[in-house]
Parts: sequence; C-alpha cells; structure tokens
Amino acid sequence: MTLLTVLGMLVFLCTSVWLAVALDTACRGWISGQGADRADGPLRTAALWLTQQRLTTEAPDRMNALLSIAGYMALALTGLALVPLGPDTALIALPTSVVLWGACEALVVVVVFLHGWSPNAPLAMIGAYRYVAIGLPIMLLSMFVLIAAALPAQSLDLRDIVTSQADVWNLIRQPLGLPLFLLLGLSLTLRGPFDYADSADLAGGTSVEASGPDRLGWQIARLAMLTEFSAMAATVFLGGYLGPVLPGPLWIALKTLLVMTLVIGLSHLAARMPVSRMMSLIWMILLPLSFADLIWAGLVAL
Amino acid sequence: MTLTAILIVAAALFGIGLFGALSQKSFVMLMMGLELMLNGTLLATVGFWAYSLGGLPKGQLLAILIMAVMAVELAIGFALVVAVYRKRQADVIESIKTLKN
Amino acid sequence: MTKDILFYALSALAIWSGWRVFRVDSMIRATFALMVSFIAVGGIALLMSADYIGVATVFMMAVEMMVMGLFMVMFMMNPAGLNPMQMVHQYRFSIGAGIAAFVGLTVAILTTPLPDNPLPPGGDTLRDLGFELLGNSMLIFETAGVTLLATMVGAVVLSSASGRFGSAGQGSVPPGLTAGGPPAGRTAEDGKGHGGHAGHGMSMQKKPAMQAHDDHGKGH
Amino acid sequence: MGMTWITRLAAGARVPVFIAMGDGAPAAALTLSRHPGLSVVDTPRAASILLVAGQMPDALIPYLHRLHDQLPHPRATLLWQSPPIPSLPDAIAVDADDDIGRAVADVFAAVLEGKRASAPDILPDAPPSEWRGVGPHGQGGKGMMGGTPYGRPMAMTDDDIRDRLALDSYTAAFGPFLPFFPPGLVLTLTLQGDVIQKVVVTHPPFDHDGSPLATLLNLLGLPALATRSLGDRADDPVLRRLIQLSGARFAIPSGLGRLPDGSDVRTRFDRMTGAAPDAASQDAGDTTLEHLLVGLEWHAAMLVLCSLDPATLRDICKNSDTGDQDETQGESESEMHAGHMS
Repeated sequence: MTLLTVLGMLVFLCTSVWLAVALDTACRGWISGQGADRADGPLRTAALWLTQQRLTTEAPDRMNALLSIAGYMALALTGLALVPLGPDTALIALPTSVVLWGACEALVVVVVFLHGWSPNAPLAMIGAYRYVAIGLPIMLLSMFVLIAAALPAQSLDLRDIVTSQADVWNLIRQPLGLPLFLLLGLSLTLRGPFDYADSADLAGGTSVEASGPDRLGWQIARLAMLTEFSAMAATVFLGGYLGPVLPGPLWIALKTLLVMTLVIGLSHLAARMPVSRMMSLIWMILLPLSFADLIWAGLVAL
Repeated sequence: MTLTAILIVAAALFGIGLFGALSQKSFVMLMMGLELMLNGTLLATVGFWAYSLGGLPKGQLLAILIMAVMAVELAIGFALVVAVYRKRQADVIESIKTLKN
Repeated sequence: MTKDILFYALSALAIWSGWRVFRVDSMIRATFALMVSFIAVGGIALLMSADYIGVATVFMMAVEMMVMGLFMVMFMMNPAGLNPMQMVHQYRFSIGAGIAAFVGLTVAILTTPLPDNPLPPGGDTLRDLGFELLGNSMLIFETAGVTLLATMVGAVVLSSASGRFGSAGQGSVPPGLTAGGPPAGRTAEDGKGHGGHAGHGMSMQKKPAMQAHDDHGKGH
Repeated sequence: MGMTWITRLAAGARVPVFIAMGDGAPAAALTLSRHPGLSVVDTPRAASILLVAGQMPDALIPYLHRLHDQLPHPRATLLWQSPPIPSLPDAIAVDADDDIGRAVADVFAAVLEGKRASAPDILPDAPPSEWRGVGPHGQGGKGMMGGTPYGRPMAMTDDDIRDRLALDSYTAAFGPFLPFFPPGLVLTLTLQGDVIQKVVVTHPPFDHDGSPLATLLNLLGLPALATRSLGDRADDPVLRRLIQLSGARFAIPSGLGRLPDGSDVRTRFDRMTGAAPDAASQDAGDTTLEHLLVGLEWHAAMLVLCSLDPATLRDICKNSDTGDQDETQGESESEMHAGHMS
C-alpha cells in the first residue's frame, strides 16, 4: 500500500513538473505575443542539457554543488511526503509535520546559498547573498501564517489541519493567509518578483555557471519544489483532500494544480524590485500583515 | 539505544566542542565550538527526559531553554564580533589584549 | 531494531560531522558540518519521541547556521579555504582538554547508576509540552521570551554603527574639536588597535599594509 | 558517429544562442529573442552556439576568447556580419542578408550530429597563474595577510562607504558580454558584497543603439514582456497595460540615478513606455559613472546603467575615470579565469 502511494506520488510529481513547464511556456508565449511553443520543446531542451558537457570553474566546491542540487530535490520530496492524502494517509506521519515543513523551508535557503557559493564566481555569490537576505524574513512571515493556520486545528499535524477545514476552508477563515503564503512560494521556487537568487540582473545568478546536467538537475528540482509548495498550500488553505464525489487524492492533485497556476501566473506578471526596497516592503508591510493574520486567526479561534 | 549510549555520544560531542572552543583563534569558530558543546548538552537532556524522568514535561522545557540559550549566545556573540570588528578591525582573539577603549 | 540501527548511524553522523567542523579548510563546509551534526541530534531526539524538540532543532539550526555561514564569509580572510592555513592556538592543550572532558564524562556515565524510568508508551509528548509551557512553567517560558527580546535589542544596539556620536549614516566617530576637523579622541585607524585579520605576532608587517589600504579607501 | 536517441531528441530543441555584440551589430540581433527557433540565453554556460554579431575591436578579443571557452561542448561559433577573427579559424561567416535562424539551426544540427567537430578551447586549460605561495602555511604574503598566492591578490579589507564595517573588497572587470550591459561596455568595478565602491570605465560602449526598454524589463524580472516590447507594433496597448499591471513603475525606487536634467530612472522608464512625453534628449552635464553608481547595490546600479539613453551613456563614460590603461589591463588579465565575468 505504501509502495503504491509512493509510486502514485512520483507519477503525480513527474506529471506536474511537465505541466508546470507547459504552463510556464504558455504564459511566456501569451505575454510575449508569440503564441505557444511546441509541446515537446522542454523535453528536447532537457535532452540537450543532458548531452552537453559539464563545465566547472576554477577551484569550485564540487561537493557542495552536487549537494545543493540533490538537497533541493530531497527537500521537495520530503515536503511532498508530508502532504496528507486521506484522513490517516500521509507518507511521513508526524504530530509536528508543520514544523518539519518549516525546517525544510529553512533548509531551502541553505541549499540555494550553497548553489551560489560552490562555483566560486562573483555573480553566483551575489545571488546567494541576496537570496539569504530575502529568504530569511520571508520564512519568518510564513511561520506566522502557518501557525495561524494551525490554530483552529489546535494541532501541529497537517492531518488535523485538513480535518479542521471540513466546514470552512482556511482560505475563507483567514483571508490574508494564502496571499502571504504564495509570496513564500515564489521565494522557495526562485520565481518572478522573489527571484533574487537566479535573476536576470545577475545573468542567471546562482546558476550562471551551471551547464549541462547540473543545469537540468537544478531546474527540475525547482519545478519539484513548485509542486511540493503548491500541494502544501492546497493542504493548508484549500482543504487538502476534502471534497465531494471525487476521491481524496484526486482532489489534492486538482487543488495543487490550481495553486501552481496561480504561482506561475504571478511570477510572470509581477515586477521584481531592488533588494533594499523589497526588504523595506517585507519588514514594514508584509510582516505586520502576517501578525494581523495571526491575531485574526486567534480571535476567530476564540 | 540505551541512556548510556546516548550520554556517551553527548559526551563525545561535548569533548569535540571543547577542543574547538579552546583551539580556534577566530571568534566565529570559537562560537561554533560553544554551539557544539551545547549540542551535546541538548542531546543529554533529551536522553534523560526520555529514559529516566518518565516523560516529565519539565525535561522538554529544559531542552527548549537550552535552545533559547543557543540563540542568545549566537546573537550576542555575533553582535560583539561586529562591534569589535567595527572598532578594531579584528576578528581573532589575540588582537584583543584589552577591552579598554 | 531499526531504531537501534538508526540511532547508531545518526550518532556516528553527529560525531563525525562535529569533528569535521574543526578539520575542514572551507568555513562554509565547517558551518554546514555543524548544521549536519545538529540535524543528526534532532533525528536522535525524534527517535526518542521528542517530536517537537527534534524537529525544532533542525529548524532552528538551519537558520542559525545560515547566518553563521554569512558571518564566516564576511569576517574570515579566506572563507573558501583555498589557501591552506592554520588558525589555531594552544593546540595540544585543547586536544588534551577535549579528550579529558570526554573520558571524564564517559567514566562518570559508566560508573554512575542511572535511573531507569523510561517514557510511558503512547503518551502525547507534544500536548504535555504545550500544557507545561503555558501552564506550570509559564513564568519560565515568559522569562525566556523576554530574554530573547532583550537579546534582539541588545544585538541591534551593539552591532549598529550608530553610537554615542551620531546616526548609522555618520558612523560612530566622535565629532571634531573644530568644525569639520579630525575626530576627537582615538579612532580605530590610529594604530593602537591590532588591526585586520591578524594572527599571532605579525602586527609589525601588517600595519603598513593596512594604512596603505585606508588611504586608498579615503581617496575617493 | 551514430546518433543516440537522446541526441536525436536534443537536435529538435530550440537552439540556445549566446550573442556577443560587436561594433555595428545588425539591428536584427536585438530582436533575435523573438525568433521561434532560437532561445537567446543569458550565460555562455547554457549556450551551444556563440553568435558574434558585428565587428569585435581588438581590445575586446581577449574577452571573446574567454567567452568562447565558457561554452560547453558541443559548440560552434558564427560570425554574423563580422570580419574573420584569426584566433577563431573554425567560425562560420554569415552575411547580413542570410537567414540567421536557418544558418544557426544548420550549424547546431551539424555539431550535434558530429558532422562538424566541436570548437576546441582557445586558451590553455590551466590555472591563470602558478602557485606563488610563501609564508609558514603557503598563504602568500608574510604573516597571514596579503600576497598573491594564485596570481590574484588575497582579499584585503577596504574602507566602506556605507556602514563603515570595512570588510573585504573585490575588484574585477565586468562586461562586455553580460547580456544586460550596453554593447561594448567594460567596467572595472570594486564591490563590497554587492555594493559598488568604485567604477572605472575599461572600455567605452559602442556607438550603437540597444533596446533599453527590453533590457530594463528583463532586469525587472519580466522577460516575456521584454520580448513583447521588441515586437513590430509601435504602440501596443496590451504591452502598456501589462507593464502597468506588473507594478514595474513602483518597483523602481524614485530618485534613483538622477541626472542634472532632473530625470531619474523612473521618469526615463516612463518615457520609454510612453507614459510620459519624450524629452528632447537627456543632458549628462558633467555627470560621471562614479556619481551615478557608487554606493548602489547591484540591481539598482544595473537599472541606472540600462535606463540611460545610449548617447548619454557614452557622454557619461567620456566624463568618467578610465583608469590607468596598463593597470586595468593587468587587473582584468589576472581576474580572467575567476568565473564568468564576460
């Protein structure tokens, strides 16, 4: 049974990674006014990266380069394993699964930093620094939002958080929660306005020196993280596997794709601001908003 | 997994941490030694809680306090490093013979 | 059985990575080796059904070590360890002290009759902790909270550039005795401080270099 | 060499091209990102084809060599409307009126199928300088400071203009092939973290009008909109609405990069998008790059640099510190292999 669940989740992961790429290209095609790309384009690019040479810089930290890619992927998989698929089904069943997910989040900052650190190159290093500066406060914000979501469930277990949404989803109970949480998603997956690690003003930032298979691995890990984040957002705010008629796992899959579409759309449509401006925005507006969300949740729970 | 085994692991971590804290010249490395010692203490605390206190909640509370101590140690440590560096451009212990001025 | 194997594996990881902290050249590797050591201890705590402590250790240490890594890169002269160098002192003594501490503690552990009163199975440790924190030990918990707040304030005050003499923008330099004149009193650059990333006994060679750099920096 | 299934799959991919803009590059080079068969990439590490557009002056040839070697195998170089470059004997010349997309696709297919040998490295694959470490631990200088152990000076602390923390500074040449740099521009920057402490113009930009709006949109993290702005439609209402929606104007701090004529990056951006009336021309006055960039963080500095009208930027570069030619040459030489700074 567990084996079957693992297989099912892996199939879902592959499908949603594929769908994420397709959505990304569709979005880009629509905005740039050039229409959609060929459907097999991403697969072919992946094949090209696989055949390309793996280049290294002078005196790289090779071990950490590999660890960062593998770690990013492993964190995405761990997060996905925490998502409950039914009242008692979750691959990692832990009474503190929300905190464990928070730990995964914190470790994402570490692996992205390592990815920028390891090539021993200036632009990659700047990307790594900047990501830490933005990633840590954003993570703080997400903690408040998650605690607020755990309040009505009176539990740190994701399974209880889903059950507590049987009557009304957290999306409605805590209207500030999901929007703030989506910002964290942009930051965790290095996308759009929160892409301070792999951004265009650093010619690719932490992945500026990555070539061939390394580049492929990093991009796939990013997309896996997107899937994982979307599944988590669907669980915490959209009632997870709860839903009429269809079986639970299908509901969570559909909700995951919905959140994923939102994140991708947001990442293509919003502009990125300089780091210092974003810092002021986070500390002066977004963090107080997340406090408000927590207080709101507390009052509602009372 | 017995309490003895856990405590010996904790003692090993404590010993390595002590070695690091005494031997390193750089402030930041010194703090890492302290952190490792606290790591051993944390493990021992949790071990005692699980095997000899019968799950008394106060044991967990003590572990949380140790974690708070780590956070305080780190924050104040870094603040002092920054302050000293700003004043003296120094980041190793020998550079500070005196705390005057 | 699985629990035992996991325990020994995690213990080995914790000790090995703790040892690596002081043996690797790269500061980043050292920092993250320490993080791995903490994560392993967190894993052991999880094995002992300290659900919250174990996970919270991982969470806290990931953030702490990230910050630590940044400080390493900022303050060390050779953070990547590309240039082999020794940054240790009283080496023999430290090794002796470390071993003595370990042996002493181990002997104490082995000779002391340890009370055997294991965790009752099936208890909800998380709930216990919650009620303890917000019930009997509320005062301790609150004190810890206030201490952390004080730490935050203290850390900001200590590390910010503003001091008695002005705001962060101006730096903490005493105002001149005459308007626009040189700062009153001693400043960091006047050679009294043992500047730079100095090691032992080479402040003589280093000072001229530092001075040259300072002049260079002020030129524009 | 037989093609494996994976190579066959790869051969159908969009061709990743890195464009090295030379002097007098064809106007079509700016809009190449709209070509359906190509994908213009930001870093040579991701490219298969190096496209040299226009003539490369001698001063920039060493940079081109480094760039060339940073492409992963299999790779090839095309010279588009560029005279032959002796050190690149394998490069394929393409005329102005040839279909560039076709030419690139053909070369890409030939290289991937193994019909054409992948271009060999130009520079030797060796450390730029040999080990010259002295001192008790091989660290270079005396004591534990200074020295040039690998032909590069060890990081030394430098006075800090922002918070007086005086941490290590880093000096290197940036450009001329960074995708968002105006073509031809090489700056030797001294950085502390990502804050610019010192600017020296090592090579001025070409007399060449880039596509500032597209570059700015790219820098603001809106690559799809950047591609749209390169389209044929002079006045695209959808583009204008999408730019408004994206909050790009809000993302740019006001007062950033102010010129003597009172315009800042935000007003210049408004002029480009048509939200504000076009001014006759920007007046650089005696502004230097030092005035504009020093003290800014990387992202903000790049926004300032790319918001400038190409002619104004050339004037500003003329005003600016161009450094002692020999000294900067030596510096950039020594930095050459430290990653991708081209």
